[in-house]
Amino acid sequence: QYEPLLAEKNATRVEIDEEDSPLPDELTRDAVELPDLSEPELARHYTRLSQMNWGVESGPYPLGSCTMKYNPSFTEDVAADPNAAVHPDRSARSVQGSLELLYDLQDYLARIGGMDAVTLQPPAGAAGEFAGILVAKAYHEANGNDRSEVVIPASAHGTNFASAAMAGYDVVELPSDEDGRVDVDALEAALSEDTAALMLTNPNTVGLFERDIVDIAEMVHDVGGLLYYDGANLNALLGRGRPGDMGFDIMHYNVHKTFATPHGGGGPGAGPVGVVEELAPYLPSPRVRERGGNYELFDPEESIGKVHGYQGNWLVLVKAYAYIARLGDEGLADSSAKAVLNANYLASQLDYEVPYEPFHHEFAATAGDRDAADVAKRMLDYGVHPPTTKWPEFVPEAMLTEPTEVENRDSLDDLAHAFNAAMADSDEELANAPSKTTARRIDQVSAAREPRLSWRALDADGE
Amino acid sequence: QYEPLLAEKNATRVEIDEEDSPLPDELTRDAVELPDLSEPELARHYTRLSQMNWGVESGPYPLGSCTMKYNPSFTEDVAADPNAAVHPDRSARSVQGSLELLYDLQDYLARIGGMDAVTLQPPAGAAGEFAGILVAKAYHEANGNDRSEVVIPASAHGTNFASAAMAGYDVVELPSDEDGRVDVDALEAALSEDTAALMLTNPNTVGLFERDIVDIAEMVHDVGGLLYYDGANLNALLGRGRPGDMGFDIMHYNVHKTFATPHGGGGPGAGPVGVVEELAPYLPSPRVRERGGNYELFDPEESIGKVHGYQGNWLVLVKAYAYIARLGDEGLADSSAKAVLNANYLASQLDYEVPYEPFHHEFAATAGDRDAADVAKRMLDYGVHPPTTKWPEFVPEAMLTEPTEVENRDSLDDLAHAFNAAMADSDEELANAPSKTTARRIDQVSAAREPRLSWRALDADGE
Amino acid sequence: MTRGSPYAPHTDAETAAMLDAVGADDEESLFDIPEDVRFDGEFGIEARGERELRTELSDTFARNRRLTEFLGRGHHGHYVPSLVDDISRRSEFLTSYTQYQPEITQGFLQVLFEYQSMLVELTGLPVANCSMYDAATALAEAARLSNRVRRVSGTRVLVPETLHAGKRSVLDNYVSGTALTVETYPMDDGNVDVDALAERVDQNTSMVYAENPTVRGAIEERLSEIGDIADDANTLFCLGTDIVALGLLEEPASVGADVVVGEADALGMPTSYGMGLGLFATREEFLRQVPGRLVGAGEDAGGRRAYTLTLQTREQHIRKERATSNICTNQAWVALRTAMHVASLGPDGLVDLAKRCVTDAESLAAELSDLNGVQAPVHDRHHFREFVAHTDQPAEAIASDLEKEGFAVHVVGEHELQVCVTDLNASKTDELVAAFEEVL
Amino acid sequence: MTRGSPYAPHTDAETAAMLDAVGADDEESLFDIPEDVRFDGEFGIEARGERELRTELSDTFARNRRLTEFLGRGHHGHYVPSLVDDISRRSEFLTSYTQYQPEITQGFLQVLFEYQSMLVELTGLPVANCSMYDAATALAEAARLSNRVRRVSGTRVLVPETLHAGKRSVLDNYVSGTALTVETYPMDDGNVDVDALAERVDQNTSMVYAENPTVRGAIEERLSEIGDIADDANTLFCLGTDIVALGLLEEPASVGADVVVGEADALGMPTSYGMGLGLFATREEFLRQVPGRLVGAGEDAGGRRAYTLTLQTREQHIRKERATSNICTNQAWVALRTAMHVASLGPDGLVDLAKRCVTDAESLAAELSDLNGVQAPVHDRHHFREFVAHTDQPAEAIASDLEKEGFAVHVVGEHELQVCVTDLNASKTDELVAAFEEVL
Repeated sequence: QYEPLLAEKNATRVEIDEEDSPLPDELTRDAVELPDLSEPELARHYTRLSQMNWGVESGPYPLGSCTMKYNPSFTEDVAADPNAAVHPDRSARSVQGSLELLYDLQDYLARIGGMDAVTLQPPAGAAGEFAGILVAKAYHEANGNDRSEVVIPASAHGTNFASAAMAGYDVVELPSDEDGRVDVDALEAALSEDTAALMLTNPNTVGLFERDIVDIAEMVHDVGGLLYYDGANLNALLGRGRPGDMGFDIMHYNVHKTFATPHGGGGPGAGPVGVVEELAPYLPSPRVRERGGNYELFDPEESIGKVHGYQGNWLVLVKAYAYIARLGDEGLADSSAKAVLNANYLASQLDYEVPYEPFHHEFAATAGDRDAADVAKRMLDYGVHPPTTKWPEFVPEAMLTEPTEVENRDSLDDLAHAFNAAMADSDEELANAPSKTTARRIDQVSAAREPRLSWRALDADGE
Repeated sequence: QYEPLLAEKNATRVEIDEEDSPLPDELTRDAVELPDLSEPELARHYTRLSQMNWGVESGPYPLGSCTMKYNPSFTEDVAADPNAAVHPDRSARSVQGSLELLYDLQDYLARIGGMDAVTLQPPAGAAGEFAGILVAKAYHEANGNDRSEVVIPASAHGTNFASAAMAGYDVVELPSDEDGRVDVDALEAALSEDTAALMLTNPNTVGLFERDIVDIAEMVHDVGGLLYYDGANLNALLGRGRPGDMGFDIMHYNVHKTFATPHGGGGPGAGPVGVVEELAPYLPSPRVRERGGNYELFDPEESIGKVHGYQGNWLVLVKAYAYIARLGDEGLADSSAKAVLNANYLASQLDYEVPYEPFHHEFAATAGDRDAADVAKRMLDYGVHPPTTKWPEFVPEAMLTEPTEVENRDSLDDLAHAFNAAMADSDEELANAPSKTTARRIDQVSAAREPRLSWRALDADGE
Repeated sequence: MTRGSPYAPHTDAETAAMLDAVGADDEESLFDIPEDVRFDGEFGIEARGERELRTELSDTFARNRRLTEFLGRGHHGHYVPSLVDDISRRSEFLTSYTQYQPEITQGFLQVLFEYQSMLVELTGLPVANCSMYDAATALAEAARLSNRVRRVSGTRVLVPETLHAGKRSVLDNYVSGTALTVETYPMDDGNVDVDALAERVDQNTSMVYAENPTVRGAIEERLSEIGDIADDANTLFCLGTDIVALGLLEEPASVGADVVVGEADALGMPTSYGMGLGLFATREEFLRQVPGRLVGAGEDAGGRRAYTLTLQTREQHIRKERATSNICTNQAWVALRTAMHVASLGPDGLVDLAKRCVTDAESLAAELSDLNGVQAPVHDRHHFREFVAHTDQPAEAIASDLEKEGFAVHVVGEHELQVCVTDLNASKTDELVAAFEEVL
Repeated sequence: MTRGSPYAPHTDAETAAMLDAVGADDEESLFDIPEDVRFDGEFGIEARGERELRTELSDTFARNRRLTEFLGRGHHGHYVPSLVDDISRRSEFLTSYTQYQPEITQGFLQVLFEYQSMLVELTGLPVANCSMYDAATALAEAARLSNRVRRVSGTRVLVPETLHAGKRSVLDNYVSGTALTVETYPMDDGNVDVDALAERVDQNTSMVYAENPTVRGAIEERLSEIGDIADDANTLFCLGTDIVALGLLEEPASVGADVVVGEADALGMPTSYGMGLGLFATREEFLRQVPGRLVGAGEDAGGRRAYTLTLQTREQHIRKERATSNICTNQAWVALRTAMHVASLGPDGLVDLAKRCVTDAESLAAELSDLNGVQAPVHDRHHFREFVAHTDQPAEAIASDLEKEGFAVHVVGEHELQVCVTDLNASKTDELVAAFEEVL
């Protein structure tokens, strides 16, 4: 089962000699040492490694707040069109097709989010958050209104905190109320003239809709702050609620969860940002507009500038466009309906307490007196991918579960079986799990204590 | 591990009602019942099934006489060119590119085989044999020289016998001599004025070169017969011997073994046929020729007609062309050298007797007093694909092994380990093997006794 | 540019060590080839890099003109879902060999079993094989089967006078080693002339072959009668069709077909210059006479369902010259793609696609008929995908002019064109009609 | 055309049964959304079928003009082997999530470990992360890192006056929440003006950034001196480069680079409108300040080597506002493709490719310089892939005329064009030169 590293199979050191180099010796390195294998050997290496990996075509991927839904195969073919493979410095007149797609995607996203203007540049959700917060900052500064704080619920994704901090804001953390939602009184106390923005995920990270959203928006706006929507869970609301209609001023879209772009084992993603009209002048540059049937790039007047060297993750945007166009209004609405139905059905089949309800697309079950991480490892032995564990922190031994709409009932029943069986297993079985996987339980603590981050490091260790 | 059948997952019966049918009721069927699954479900089904299958990127595929070598990935991309996807009834002037490739491939194959003319039409090796024998027959008939027999060594592939019989010939089977080659005396006895052709594989099916080939050719030609070359083992001779130079009049090429086209779990293949000048007029129609810079299809004057409805397996031919062009003279010659080296090296590492030598690209080891099929099943437990077993029949408990040139030394050593370890295991271990595979030993006899060939048949059985 | 094969992984050191292990001085000494037949020339084939070859072949294929094809007559293109391309290319499928070790090839065996099962559902016949090469060889094998089965004693194979020339030629070759002879029967306004056929069929008839739809696209209206005629004469009734037509037209079993042949690759493959997938289904009683591979369900040592190639004693590698056919390598991977395409469509999708084959052909024929100098369809029948149009001007000239406008159609008579419409070109019918107007 | 999502598999019966199991009357009742924010409008997005969409988008992209691109300046296209496309598309890689369960994602983790390892070999620095978004964000993260590390106390970030505008803008944004300020230093004939730089660097300098090759394609000749200047001032030296240049030009560690950033996707990806792969490597001492994901080798419970994401306490999902960066999703799949491409080239292939970047640029510059009205390269330096050419006529007009001839080049000054040649367009340089002649 074990696959050696490329360099362990064969590596060669190639010297760079001045006589057959086009450069003087002092401008070149001495040698290059790299794996040296033929194509058949590489094909087997990578095929084998792929077989040691779990993708959404292997089975459900119910990581709450992260998750994966089926990535339609045709979107890959569309993105592979050679005519779409152009350099970012091409003249606008020579890439009208690409610009048209980007323009239409800006438009689609604006409609879906209830926003007035959209930038497609941020290359991931976190980059979108950062861009969005920079927009808020630029807006406040333009209004002579420097502010120093961003308010974020404790249950929010870690990126919210980090993005706000990167933009130079102090973070004010907001506790959840006992129902699992924003504690409105605590919010009241946290808001002030220093509040630049409140960042909110809705439904929140245990799947609950923030019922007081209209009041919350009013409170934030009353102190001159802006309301930021973390789009991670927009996939629960399609066709039933739009951030723009709820009073949000800025939002980012999560294209992998909402629009089924492949996650690629950790990226590339895309984090388009939508804003209300008043904030549009601050969006990153360039954006795309249409003038007399031609598409052109333009810099918004008060643009914050750029958050990516070029225009972001183009191929991901193409796939998102293709997905949205494939589903249309009814398909998008149905995807949310089925995602919510699936989460509710799955929860109904579990022998676990789910402390917070009514949830939508995801729910936080609790492992009670068991260790959620152990239960998850045991689930691996039942052939499924477990949920997100021990997060959000206010749920004890949380197992945050999000099955998405692509699972059918059989697949949810299998998943439920794995949940329930793992919970019913002994402590010892849990502690020894997993045993049927490529690797057994991996000791992350010792891996972090003495980090070995390359084959050179392993070599040095005599391994 | 078990994957249900599509129809067991979900099937729907769709009635065809006259009211929404464009045809009168009497021209339509009543209903269609088929699996009814969404794309995510299908993607998982087929992905799972692929994971229950062995390809050459899974590891060596050392089936003697069959085998698989690495199929270069780029040939798939080349064959997927949308400009190459044309209908066979297109005018020649509108498909000059396709015709050019076919013309060049005819030329390449003629050079490689030492032949004068080539047809690309036969859609598989057996179809090539059939076409070749029909050419021989047409030739004899045109010479007022009806003949009734085709002589074939007992060690030949079964298709030789079947193809000759399909063309209406009686088969005269020739025993091997004690060295494993054609018994020249027996051949002498078998040849007569009734001999239409001798079909020969060279190197033969235990990897031995027919050293007496010049004499054999003379003997066949002396009685007015033709010499047919079964190209299955041409991959052993590239750049070192050409059938045309040895006196063969007709040959077919095995594109998957020699030119690395994918075998696709049993096809599609291609079985181009080359002939000497004298036989060219009898080749199947159409062939491609060049006239003044244009390519055109033409019917050879005395053509036998067609062995395929159109021009054969086009996509396979494209891949064969791409492979040949990728390797060129030196690459092709090297592929044979390394194939022969690998076979010899592997044999040298085995604790098995190899009765016939000096072999080239493949060798027949013998399992001695063990059952070769049992040994093979046990090899599966060591994670490799076993060789062809119990064939050719004149080798007791034969394990006909052909590793090809794409294996490196490590991979051959792994293979040797599996051979040797299986041989060292107990009878019980062999009888119970395999145990680590998707399915355990399959009872082929009972499957054949009560054939169940569709899910409808399983249904009827109450399964 | 490359020395040696890029796909042979040997380093020089490895080669040397391996030569050493086998006791050889060099690779050449491993070749036991007499001097007089040793080749020391050159092929003269220059090796090219992967990048160069992709450019070269892209340029080569770009020399094919980009025409919108309204072509059919046995080779049909429908839209193939991306999923089919994607998963069929997985190396576990694409680069696998025939399933001689079923314990590690259950995946492909199951796909083939499912393919057989789909054909059983669609034809109504209980036995379908893993594939023949194409419709032509499937028909030819059917004729040979008719010559082997006990209940049939004749030698005459009757085919329509309009039989596709490629099919006819293959059939002639396949029966050339048998006592069978091929004869034609007349057609009547695009359908079988049933009365004339009835006259020709006798006890010496081995097989009657008819098609639905016919090569000219007409839907056959009296199939059951043809089945009865064959049955009455103890003759096999072989029906030619295709996998899309099976989704709507009369079920072959219900009209008495003994063997069903045809193209299955109208689903699963793009147009590929005639590369095919011969479907072959028949009755239980002929099971042991079937040519080609069969996958059966059985059990493994653990008592679990498992699939395996079965009834191999029919095949050439065991039965040699007494095999039912010489076929060995078939079109397995195409069958996999076709099964995936059928599964992607599902029953509703298949029926809808088949219905469109009727309605789109009808509309296009009507639109063409509205033009001066064109009458379509020529036959007063329902049509499937395609139809013949009469043109007042010479058909050859019109087709040639249409090609200049970017369209390909068939010429099937001095004043007859044949036009085929599927989901792939249906959006271009307006342009075709406009081009017709232009060139008429 | 489609009702509902084609990717939600529920049959009506299944939906009903599931609603029943959860005790809901219909799907809408599961949504706990107050009436006043409930959306009852329409997006107005029409659903299209897969076939229609492929046609639509193929037509859309066909509206991009087919130009032979001689473009670079940070985004470079080289030929990507088919193997990379083929295997990277396998769903186990493409559709996997971040490796939160390493026991079933060893495959991807190993690929990322191998990617890191390759960068360690090529940069000579012992730590490389799994990726940043692109070169611009990698540079910006490097500046932020310089602000976190103990041995550096300053706030000035020095960048070349020629810094690519996109990189500069990203850098400005990334440091906008810190005390860092960005200043430029002058260039001298395409290389760093080392003397001027030395004057500007002081103890309040946090980081010095230089590039090799520079954005104008010149190879930097005095890298070690730059490294020394930075070192003497206790300032980080950040070197920008790309993965092909690393195969030939001076090893970053050997010239004193503390951080190496740049584009790695010159291998592994076609030109994709600026989509990138930010490489990021650094010294061991900054390990716990590194942004982004790191894969480490460890052991599993059976004592076997196993890979896992490591040092996650640096990251946002654990450290929140005190994380080294907000990055979460990165460019993992691009890194996989890049690693596969590097492996496909091997050391010889990479070195050869890099050498061609020098020789092809040199030849093309010479050929263009032979034309009346063009002097190339402008800088008296060695070049890598690209160079600036002076044109007597206005550069904008020439570029515009070249575009009409089918070629794209950069305009980088009133009389300056920049031209980039790689293995992808090297066979078209004669045509480019001819086009230049035409338009001059």
